[in-house]
Amino acid sequence: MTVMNVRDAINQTIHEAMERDPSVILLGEDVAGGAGTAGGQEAIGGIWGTSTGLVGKFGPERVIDTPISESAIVGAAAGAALSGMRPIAELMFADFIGVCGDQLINQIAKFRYMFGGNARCPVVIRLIYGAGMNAAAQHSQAFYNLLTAIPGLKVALPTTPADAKGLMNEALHGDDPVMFFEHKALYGRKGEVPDGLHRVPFGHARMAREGGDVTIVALGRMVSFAEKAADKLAADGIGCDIIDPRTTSPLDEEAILDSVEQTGRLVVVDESPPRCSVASDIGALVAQKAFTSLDAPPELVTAPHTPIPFAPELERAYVPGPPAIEAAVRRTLDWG
Amino acid sequence: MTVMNVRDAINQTIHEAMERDPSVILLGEDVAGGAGTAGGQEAIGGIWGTSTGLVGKFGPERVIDTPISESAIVGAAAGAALSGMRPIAELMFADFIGVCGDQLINQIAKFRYMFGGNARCPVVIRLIYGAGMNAAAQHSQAFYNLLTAIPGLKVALPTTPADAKGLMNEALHGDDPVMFFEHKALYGRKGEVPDGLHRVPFGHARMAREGGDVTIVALGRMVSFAEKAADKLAADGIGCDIIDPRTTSPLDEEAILDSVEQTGRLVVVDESPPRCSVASDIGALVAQKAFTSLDAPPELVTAPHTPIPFAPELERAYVPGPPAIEAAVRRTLDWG
Amino acid sequence: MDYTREGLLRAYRRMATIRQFEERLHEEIAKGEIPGFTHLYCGQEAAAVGVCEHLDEADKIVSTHRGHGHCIAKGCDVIGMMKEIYGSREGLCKGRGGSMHIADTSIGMLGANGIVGAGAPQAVGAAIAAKAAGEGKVAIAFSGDGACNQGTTFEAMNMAVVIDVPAIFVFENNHYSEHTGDSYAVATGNDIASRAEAFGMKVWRANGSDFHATYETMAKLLDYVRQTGHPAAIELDTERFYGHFEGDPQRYRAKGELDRIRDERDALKTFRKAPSTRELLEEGELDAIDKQVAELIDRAVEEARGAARCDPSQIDEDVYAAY
Amino acid sequence: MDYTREGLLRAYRRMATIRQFEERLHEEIAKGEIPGFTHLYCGQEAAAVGVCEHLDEADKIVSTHRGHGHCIAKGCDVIGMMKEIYGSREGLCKGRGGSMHIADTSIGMLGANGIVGAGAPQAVGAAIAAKAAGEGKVAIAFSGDGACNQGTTFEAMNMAVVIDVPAIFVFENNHYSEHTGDSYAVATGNDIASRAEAFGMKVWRANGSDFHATYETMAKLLDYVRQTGHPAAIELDTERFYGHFEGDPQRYRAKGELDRIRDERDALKTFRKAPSTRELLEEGELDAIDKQVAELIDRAVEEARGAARCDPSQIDEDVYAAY
Ligand SMILES: Cc1ncc(C[n+]2csc(CCOP(=O)(O)OP(=O)(O)O)c2C)c(N)n1
Ligand SMILES: Cc1ncc(C[n+]2csc(CCOP(=O)(O)OP(=O)(O)O)c2C)c(N)n1
Ligand SMILES: [Mg+2]
Ligand SMILES: [Mg+2]
Repeated sequence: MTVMNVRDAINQTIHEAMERDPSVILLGEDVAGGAGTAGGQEAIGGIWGTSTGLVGKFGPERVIDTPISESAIVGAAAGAALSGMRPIAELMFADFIGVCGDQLINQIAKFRYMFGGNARCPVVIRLIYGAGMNAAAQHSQAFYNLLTAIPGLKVALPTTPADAKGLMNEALHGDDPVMFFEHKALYGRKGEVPDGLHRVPFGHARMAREGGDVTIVALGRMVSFAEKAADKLAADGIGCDIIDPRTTSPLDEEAILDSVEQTGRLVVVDESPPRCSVASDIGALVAQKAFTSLDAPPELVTAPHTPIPFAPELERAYVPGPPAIEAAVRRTLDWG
Repeated sequence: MTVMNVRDAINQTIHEAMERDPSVILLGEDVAGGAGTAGGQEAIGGIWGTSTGLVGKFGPERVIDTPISESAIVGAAAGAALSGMRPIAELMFADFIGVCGDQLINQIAKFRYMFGGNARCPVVIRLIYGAGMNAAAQHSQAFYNLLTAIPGLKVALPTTPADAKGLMNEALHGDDPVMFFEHKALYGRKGEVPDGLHRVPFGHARMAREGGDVTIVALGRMVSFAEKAADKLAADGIGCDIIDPRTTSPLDEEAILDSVEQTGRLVVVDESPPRCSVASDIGALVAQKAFTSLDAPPELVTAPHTPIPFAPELERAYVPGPPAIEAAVRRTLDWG
Repeated sequence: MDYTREGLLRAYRRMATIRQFEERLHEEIAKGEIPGFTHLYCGQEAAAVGVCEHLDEADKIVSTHRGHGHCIAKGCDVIGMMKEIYGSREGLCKGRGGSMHIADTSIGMLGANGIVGAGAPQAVGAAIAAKAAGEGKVAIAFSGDGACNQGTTFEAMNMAVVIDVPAIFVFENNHYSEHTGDSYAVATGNDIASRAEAFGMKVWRANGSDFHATYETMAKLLDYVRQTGHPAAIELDTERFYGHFEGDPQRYRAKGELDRIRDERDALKTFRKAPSTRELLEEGELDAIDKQVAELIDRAVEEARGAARCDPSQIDEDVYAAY
Repeated sequence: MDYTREGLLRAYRRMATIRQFEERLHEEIAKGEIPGFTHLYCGQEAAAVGVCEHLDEADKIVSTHRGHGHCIAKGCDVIGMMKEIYGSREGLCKGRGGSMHIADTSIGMLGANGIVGAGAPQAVGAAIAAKAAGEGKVAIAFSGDGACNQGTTFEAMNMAVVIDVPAIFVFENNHYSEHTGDSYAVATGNDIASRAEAFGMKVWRANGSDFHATYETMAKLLDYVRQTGHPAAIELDTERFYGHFEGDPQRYRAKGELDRIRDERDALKTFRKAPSTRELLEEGELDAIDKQVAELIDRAVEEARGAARCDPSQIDEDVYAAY
């Protein structure tokens, strides 16, 4: 075990994967940094600091700075994967899925199926997402719902350094395309990380906390906000189960349903706007499959149905926070 | 009133709009047809037959054949709209939203908001969608969920010729961007269409049938399948409310909740795969807002979590049909 | 160019197979036997075969919505293809892909593609793999005159030059994208190669309805790419004999255009007339191939008709390797 | 070129306003006063102003993530901009857009844009509107050397030529896209104009750090576009003085590069040295403008600091015109 933050856990995991497996390559804008400049490559190593040191060790043929051409980045990852490699492609901001959406939703998601199983496309697409930096409407979105909706893709959203490593390793060992969502505001979060080839299976939620009175399913950065809310509630003797699904596709339905069967109360916390969200997906799941267990209507704590505003006062109001979660928990307990 | 099919209703509505309003233009691939050929423009008039006759009447400056460049098509529509026009842009297949997603989700959806209300972007994007023609995984998808999820967009999916006209006219009179989904398998569907400037307000569902025992919310082509199922059920004395929301954003929550309050049973029928779908969205809505009324778990009848298969036997199994709807209704009535 | 008898016979057989495969599909579609959208490759045989005759299974190709010709030229099983197009469980893609999504990655055919322009970046990725393998292999993207206007195609060309990989962009200019003429939609009249050149690539041009011309030009191009590892492009001037999709009345064509094309630009006729063909082969040998191919296609249709249909219970197979 | 005193004074004032606006932002950001990501335009003043001095409010421009300069050059209210960047409710976009999303459609500024390459197709649409209006107006897309690799930019150029509209593609080549050099990412070394040319557009090139050079070349370009209605492109060679975004340590630059640029390629210094400036204006007049601008910027910062903050209750305003 080593204590490190999410950023370093991702960096280390990619380092180790590239050492272990020559078919792993990394491509994206400035992932080496400095290509074609006097300062030279490795001038930066990724604007998020997650690919520091890679180009120096593995060279520009494996750590590939690309032009600003997201469709070509993801498309190239797809073609390399169909040809036997394991590319990791970085979208500097998850918001750019609109630019390369076709390669995600019509190409890599569907090859295996359309080709009758006669193709494998094990790409890992790293999508840096989330609000909290006042980066406004086009650089802050939590688009995991749009990709969770697409059959053929897997979607991971680690919240701890250990899970960042474990889910990335799992992605790099599977044969399916993985959308790997990294929350910008979680990069600095520290925790213990197992050494070696730590893997976390997809579709297995992490019980972040057991409390027994209410089930909170929280996504990504929302897990820590749920924990804050739960601390407050604990002071009033209210115990929260906090479930971090870790992957939304596949989703660990069992963990959620088991908890709701005990608690009878569901709160889902999601940084996306409400419509066709993972929150609504889980809300509907529980309504369908734990109908008799539910003692109160599911509470969905989401962003509002608005683009993400720039002004700090508005962005703070946009992102679901501990007070909103706490209030939802109380509403569900007071219900009826 | 005139009897015509959906195809002709759309064609007529665009004709009338272009006559009435010089700022209305139409652009897309082959919307005139035959540009740069010996046969000449108007050789085709849109591969779906919805733009027949337009270029002859309004000329190639208003009925614009474009290169295969969906991002530029939607982007140009956006820029023209910001400059005071009312462009209608056609995506020959809704599946191509992946190719031009950014212009939809980060541009036209957000201008008004990001610019503090100091912009209007009244584009109508026509998206031809849906399975049923064995067009396989990349030409059959029902992607309205992905756009319903995006704040700033409105989403219409007419099922009758009258609504096709009414919703299109409404779109062309509003100041918001509208995603106008046209189901390929519904083009031939006939019905009475009011003459003149018929408008159907967004966010007002159509009660396709009143029955009182079960609430069926059906989307697009699924409305007619729900009607078939309801006919069968009626023979057994089971009465179905069938709600055609007509627009998923805004969604007529009231119509759905009112019906469920009466029936206590909800079946949602959606041609999309299940995850983060409009079906799950409505399921969660009802679980939240009509919790006490629900006598049985919501039933979501959707496509499976798979890409759309080519083989007719598989495509038939993919698309939710009357038997699946009927079974879901019976399950919800037999429940408990 | 030094041709061998075997090489020419093989090329002719491939072209004849494409031709007859497509002519037969045209008939069967008219009868209503075949579901879905089908785009026939007839008329462009020399392009696919002139390119692919230079390749082995480790070279990759990425195809388009009009993919049958590329598949056959790259060596896909013809009976498996026919079964696929009929929607059979025994099809090359288990009936799940159909005409627009035929692939066999085991022989370097990375897939037909229903999205215009999607393939070009994928070829860049396949070329990254080829470069990593270091054995002089290449990756080829077939694109049409319509696809050359899609942003992805431009991005792919630029990226191939920037990261310097052996990707080859083959533009089959059949002068139409659906019902739109190339002189309209390709801003530079109908010159696609010059666009590729503007990205700093070496480009070639050839008559894509003439096997020998395509094959010989590709030989030069491939020499260059295999030796330097740089990307390159070629524009092939060719024609499609049928509509954009089956059912297209082709009202955009000039009067007599189709007759002229069929007369003057038929790859099979042109092949027979070429000096090297006449020198090395007998007409009778080619006639015999035609007959063998006809038998193969008959058998393919017959087998496809009788082949196992898909079972709805298998609908969710192969969505994931593991889920 | 015949310059007027008024014209030159106005241009200088605009450039000085951009410069001081940005220098001041640089200071305030360092103090932590300003939220979000900010991309400073300093160094490129001559480009924005050399282009926009030819325009009136009916001409449209579409900008980039580095948009302050374009906004000021097109006539956006400077105090409103400052308030916007501070996130105030009184900002030009009510605090909802911030630095990357400033727009004022009422004066033909259709928006800064956080998505690289998104603006070019929008300019084509604005040019459709200009053509329909038939008054010789134009629509301009500003793009960087990085943006010229995005598929949308290529599509837009092609489409502008195909549908023949008065769209103008202004490429500001400041030689870096984030931390990547143009000699790497633009496949043709650092020649962007030749790409535009490959789409059949007439192209120009100019020194984008020199107002007079840019202005004079744009005069020719605009004569051509306004008269013919055809699209056109121009590549402006320029420099950015600060990092890609505020906080960027610029390790990719050569030693001494920034000093050299600031010394030799400063648009304001170059403006003062130009023969026509010396002929028509006194140094003192320009100094006076500098002072007036400094006062304006002081006032802008002061007002922005004191301006009303956003109220969370207003978060869902203006998502729709009606919902
Ligand atoms: C992204 C996208 N846009 C549009 C289409 C519809 N479409 C299919 S083929 C085609 C024309 C393609 O023309 P070209 O590239 O010249 O190929 P050809 O059909 O001539 O072989 C179009 C517009 C599509 N499949 N994908
Ligand atoms: C689609 C997209 N990809 C990547 C980015 C991240 N990004 C913002 S600016 C930039 C560099 C742009 O370079 P250039 O066009 O030269 O403009 P400059 O920054 O030099 O003004 C990048 C990569 C983005 N905002 N949008
Ligand atoms: Mg073509
Ligand atoms: Mg730049």
